[in-house]
Amino acid sequence: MLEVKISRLELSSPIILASGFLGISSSSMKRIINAGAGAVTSKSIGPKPRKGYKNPSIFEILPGTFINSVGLANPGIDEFINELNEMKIHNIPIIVSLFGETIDSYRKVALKAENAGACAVELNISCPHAEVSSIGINPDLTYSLVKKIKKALSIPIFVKLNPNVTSITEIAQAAERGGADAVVAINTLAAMVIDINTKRPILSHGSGGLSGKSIHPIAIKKVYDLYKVLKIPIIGCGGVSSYKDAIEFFLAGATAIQIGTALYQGIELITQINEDLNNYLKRMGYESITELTGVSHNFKLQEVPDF
Amino acid sequence: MLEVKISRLELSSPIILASGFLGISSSSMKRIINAGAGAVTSKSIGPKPRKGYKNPSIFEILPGTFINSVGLANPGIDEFINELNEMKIHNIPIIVSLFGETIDSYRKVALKAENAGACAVELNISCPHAEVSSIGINPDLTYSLVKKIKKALSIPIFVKLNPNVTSITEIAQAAERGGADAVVAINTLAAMVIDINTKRPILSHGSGGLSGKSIHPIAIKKVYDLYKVLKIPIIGCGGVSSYKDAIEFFLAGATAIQIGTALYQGIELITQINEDLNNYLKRMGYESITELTGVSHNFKLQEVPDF
Amino acid sequence: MIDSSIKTVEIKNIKEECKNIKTFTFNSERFEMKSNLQKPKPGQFVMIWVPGVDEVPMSISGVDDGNWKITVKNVGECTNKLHELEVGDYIGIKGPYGNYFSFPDNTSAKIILVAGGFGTAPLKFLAKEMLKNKYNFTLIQGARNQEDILFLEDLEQFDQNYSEMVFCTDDGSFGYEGFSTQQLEKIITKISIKEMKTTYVYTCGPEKMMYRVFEICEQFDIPLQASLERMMRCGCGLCGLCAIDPLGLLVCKDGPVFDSNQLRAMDDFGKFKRDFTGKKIPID
Amino acid sequence: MIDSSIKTVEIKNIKEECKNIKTFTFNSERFEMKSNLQKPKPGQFVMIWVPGVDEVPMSISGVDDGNWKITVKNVGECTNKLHELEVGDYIGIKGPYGNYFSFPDNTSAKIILVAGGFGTAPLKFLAKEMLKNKYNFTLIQGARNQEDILFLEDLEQFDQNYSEMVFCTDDGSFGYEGFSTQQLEKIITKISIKEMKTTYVYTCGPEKMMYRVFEICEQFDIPLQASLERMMRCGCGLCGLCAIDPLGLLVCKDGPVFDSNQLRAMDDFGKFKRDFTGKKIPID
Ligand SMILES: Cc1cc2nc3c(=O)[nH]c(=O)nc-3n(C[C@H](O)[C@H](O)[C@H](O)COP(=O)(O)OP(=O)(O)OC[C@H]3O[C@@H](n4cnc5c(N)ncnc54)[C@H](O)[C@@H]3O)c2cc1C
Ligand SMILES: Cc1cc2nc3c(=O)[nH]c(=O)nc-3n(C[C@H](O)[C@H](O)[C@H](O)COP(=O)(O)OP(=O)(O)OC[C@H]3O[C@@H](n4cnc5c(N)ncnc54)[C@H](O)[C@@H]3O)c2cc1C
Ligand SMILES: Cc1cc2nc3c(=O)[nH]c(=O)nc-3n(C[C@H](O)[C@H](O)[C@H](O)COP(=O)(O)O)c2cc1C
Ligand SMILES: Cc1cc2nc3c(=O)[nH]c(=O)nc-3n(C[C@H](O)[C@H](O)[C@H](O)COP(=O)(O)O)c2cc1C
Ligand code: FES
Ligand code: FES
Repeated sequence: MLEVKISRLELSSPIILASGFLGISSSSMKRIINAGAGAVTSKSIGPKPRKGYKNPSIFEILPGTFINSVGLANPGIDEFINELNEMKIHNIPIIVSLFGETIDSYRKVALKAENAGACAVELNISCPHAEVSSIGINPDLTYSLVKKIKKALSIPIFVKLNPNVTSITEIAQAAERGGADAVVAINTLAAMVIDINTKRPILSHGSGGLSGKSIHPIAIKKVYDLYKVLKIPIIGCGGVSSYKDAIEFFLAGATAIQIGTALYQGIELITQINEDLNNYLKRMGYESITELTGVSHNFKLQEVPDF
Repeated sequence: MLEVKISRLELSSPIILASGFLGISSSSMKRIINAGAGAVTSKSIGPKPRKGYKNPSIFEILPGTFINSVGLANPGIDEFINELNEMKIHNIPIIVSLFGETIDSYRKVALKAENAGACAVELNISCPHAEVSSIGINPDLTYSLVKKIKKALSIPIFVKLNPNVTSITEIAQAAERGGADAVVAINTLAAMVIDINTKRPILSHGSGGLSGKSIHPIAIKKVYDLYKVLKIPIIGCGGVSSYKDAIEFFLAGATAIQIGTALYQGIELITQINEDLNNYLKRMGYESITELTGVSHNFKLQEVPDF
Repeated sequence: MIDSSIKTVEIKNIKEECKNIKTFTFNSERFEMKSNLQKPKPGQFVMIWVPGVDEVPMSISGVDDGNWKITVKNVGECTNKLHELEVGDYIGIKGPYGNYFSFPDNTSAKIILVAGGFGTAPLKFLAKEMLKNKYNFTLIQGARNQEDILFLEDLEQFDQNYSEMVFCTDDGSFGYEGFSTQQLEKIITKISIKEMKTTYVYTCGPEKMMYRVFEICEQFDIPLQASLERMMRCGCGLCGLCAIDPLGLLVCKDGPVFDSNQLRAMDDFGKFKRDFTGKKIPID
Repeated sequence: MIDSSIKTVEIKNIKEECKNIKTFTFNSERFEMKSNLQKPKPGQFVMIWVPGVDEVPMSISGVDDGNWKITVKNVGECTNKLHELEVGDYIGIKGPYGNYFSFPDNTSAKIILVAGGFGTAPLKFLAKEMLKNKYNFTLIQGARNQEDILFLEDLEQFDQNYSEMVFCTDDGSFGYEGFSTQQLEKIITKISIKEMKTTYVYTCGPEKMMYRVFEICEQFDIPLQASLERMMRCGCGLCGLCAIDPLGLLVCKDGPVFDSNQLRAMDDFGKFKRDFTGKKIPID
């Protein structure tokens, strides 16, 4: 019941590990697959090793809501290929999230990932810390980047969208035109926490990205809006911590979902959500989770206020 | 210790009632002032009566986090003048939040508010439902609107900012250039909730604005960024539910704060926060809350990631 | 703190109380609220979402294990659609909200409940709780005619050692002819001066009726608790639509039940309410 | 569920344990956490934020009413700055995190704790709890020389009916000359075969030392619990930096305490860790 297809990618479960969570070692990612995920996304990988920002770089603000400024810490693609090779052996469906310093550097990293066995790449054009942070807020740059990568690769290309923009649909449509096979919505929301005793921002970088429960209703709205304008599939991401959150993404228009922050509860959560999704589908009389995609759009809303 | 000044407005407490909360009747607003608020902001008032969107239009999503799509329901400025007259008698410092269908209609409503005794107006350019929703996301329109109103009025003009934009500083700077006396940051974040049993969006309008606890760290980030570029004062708004949240706004760069959603706990919260603010200032050895404004900017952050 | 989220539940049972009034039962355990789901008390209300239509306040008319009841008069778009729903259909629930009727300290107090129309709903719930707690009371129910009398079956099963039922109809087709307020006066004038000191009146119904009850109670110096209605948007003290001048009391949060002191201080009581735009309009 | 927020607290007390090691006490009640602040157990750690510098994991070395202690060796930028702080300065706390040492079912079990360097911190805490629960144990502490011996005052006050302290130094300046692992072997070889069945070893210290302890325990088939260290970013199972191959066990969440079964399955144990980029590097 839970099988989904995103572009050419066939997954046994619609739950995908989001980028940045446990996605550095093949051993952790194997564990996530064993827990029932349909695929894993790697930590965003760049052209060279990077320590990112000093700690504190991840903490909780409200129950289930975190802020982070990891700053794209990653071992670099050349090192990461060791992990990819290991995963190839175990046949683990891995989407390599990646970024570059220039469009060409994106392309080089993507090619290495494809050659090492990635089943798809996810272009991180939404990292607020990278030099390329301007891409994800600019439709023209997004279009050019996606088009270049599309030409170079034969595996599917996902584009991870930045929610901190006036019009996410404009960026997504540019990605679609450039040849993206799917979009992932959303990355984190720019945020900050200041400690009132020391009077300083807590994150070493000052500001960071909000993830988890708080951003879920924002992500739902973005997916709903994207579904109205896109033809390519949408992968919902942001604040999934139960099957209900996942269903909401499907009803809004998603074809699959990613899960990240909620894994602080333990990776068994993935197993639980799969089970709960199955039960929901049975209770509601569906045969496949794909039937749910976009269903909320069938209902008429009040467009114009009453006077 | 708690006195603050925003432009020419002198307030006995930095806590201002946010627009949309209990701000239709003079009786409720009097109660808010008696609880210790420095000023109240009215519900956004337009040129004519408006019922807004049908219910459900306000509900809670997470503890202390609400979503709403009231749709600018208001009795119209001509009716609201009765309440303003009543407030004048009791000497209640009221900021009239307002909107119009055109720039000229904004101006007319603003003039009526000024004549009826408003101590300031707050331009709602961030209402996603109004016909003018395009203003708050466009620096040129923002500039023109503010400039027009500025010319017409002699009381201070606040501009309420929309956080759903790529660059809030750009809009704020346009408002400043137009002659705004202060900005209020932030209005709600676009969001949506879908019920998994009925499979439909719950709000009658479908999507709405997120307020309360979840948006606080986002609002802090916006105020922090605004403080770096603006000369006019910033009024922090979003998720204040304790003195800590208020202090955080001051440290980020605010001169006063607004409180809305947290009042579901009861308006005595305002009295409590005033008391807690006083205690904090004493404990930390400050003589005035104004000393806190922008203090977090004194600390150096890690700008560039480690490699 | 009250959870103000909207949870959808299936309607478990529907009972036609009279021509235009139905009682809906739903299971609140299905809300799956983690904690603070409190058992509602008489006088409290919930916001009822009829998907695709509207969301309106409804008093809780009964509670029984995890099952809550509301009793709804079909008066307009939303209640009309609600009346069309069937067992198994979903409605959304937000609440329970508001304060509740408070009981006299002494169970031997003389208690009179004055109910009109669907205002009988919270008073029936109150009466049940009073019985449980061994209070004596008289319930006066006024209606237009016999067909509009509510909960007759239920009320007849009340223990008559503790409760007395008085009915009156405008046309005299059931019980006394005339208004419930006339019956209230009749009863009060029969009370001894000593007893008068421990007499308490509770009322819910059309505001004009409640205002008359208030006048009678004031005349005899009897403490009153009245459950008011106002237009409600949020139900939880945020929107301000339900504010009553000049104190700004909120029906959804400070009420819906107000006592004599509060009622006395209300300029609006019996006279003004606000429409959905927030404009003050006269009560018809 | 653990609260992963960062709360700042004032340092209440600082004690110099030896040349390079200080114990910091802070009051955790000031966290003002609403609920789930659990009393930490021996083996658990906290993330300590030194404002303006860094945030690093530190084992809890003692708990006493609302006061928690950490014992910190000055080894680099963050710990150096921490050593410069004074009573009244603020540090941030996140946690407590991780699992903890589990006690044998039987209080008459033979227990040996093998501590090296600041790894003595959690084992002192464990020893204290064992005493409270009437377990008998031997604590072997290894150090470079006399000056590096930790908690001597504290340890001397332990009830000698239940505890035995064995010290050893590389240069023989205090206690036995040589490594703690040599003392462990010496003690184990003296244990009767019957007693061996109820012998349990706990260790914390440099990983190479712990690996040797593991080898010894494997040889004699004694169950071991070892508290490992890895580079940590989040402390709460999200970033994956502390994963140990090939099972992907997380030191911050599945550990830091691992038992013999888990240690046996670790290719990385004693050999590899990850640096802050996530790259695998050899353990020196
Ligand atoms: C605290 C409280 C408890 C109530 N308890 C009951 C009850 O137990 N049983 C019952 O049948 N009715 C009850 N009502 C009244 C009920 O809310 C209205 O009958 C219902 O809202 C009508 O909605 P409609 O769409 O069918 O009618 P409409 O045609 O929309 O309106 C008819 C009238 O209903 C009232 N109304 C409409 N919308 C609202 C609203 N959002 N808030 C308040 N009033 C509204 C107005 O007076 C309006 O003129 C209660 C109202 C309040 C405030
Ligand atoms: C579970 C656990 C418990 C610990 N308990 C204690 C204790 O009780 N007392 C004590 O003195 N030390 C303890 N440590 C080690 C302590 O975290 C490091 O000494 C400290 O991080 C050094 O930071 P620095 O900036 O001073 O040194 P740096 O110069 O930054 O680094 C020196 C070494 O410290 C380690 N280190 C640095 N940053 C981290 C990090 N974020 N996570 C893990 N290791 C890091 C690395 O091995 C590094 O090579 C513990 C570590 C872990 C993982
Ligand atoms: C600690 C952390 C690290 C992250 N790292 C990345 C990353 O490297 N690349 C990326 O595209 N997104 C990254 N994200 C964003 C997540 O992939 C995801 O978009 C976001 O957290 C929302 O999903 P969630 O609420 O399920 O966590 C990171 C998020 C967190 C909390
Ligand atoms: C029910 C509701 C109604 C609102 N109405 C208005 C409004 O009319 N005009 C306006 O500028 N902002 C309005 N807002 C936004 C608030 O003024 C405020 O910007 C936002 O709620 C964030 O503050 P808070 O978290 O303290 O509530 C409304 C918010 C809510 C929840
Ligand atoms: S209904 Fe909104 S304040 Fe009472
Ligand atoms: S430190 Fe992040 S997962 Fe263990």
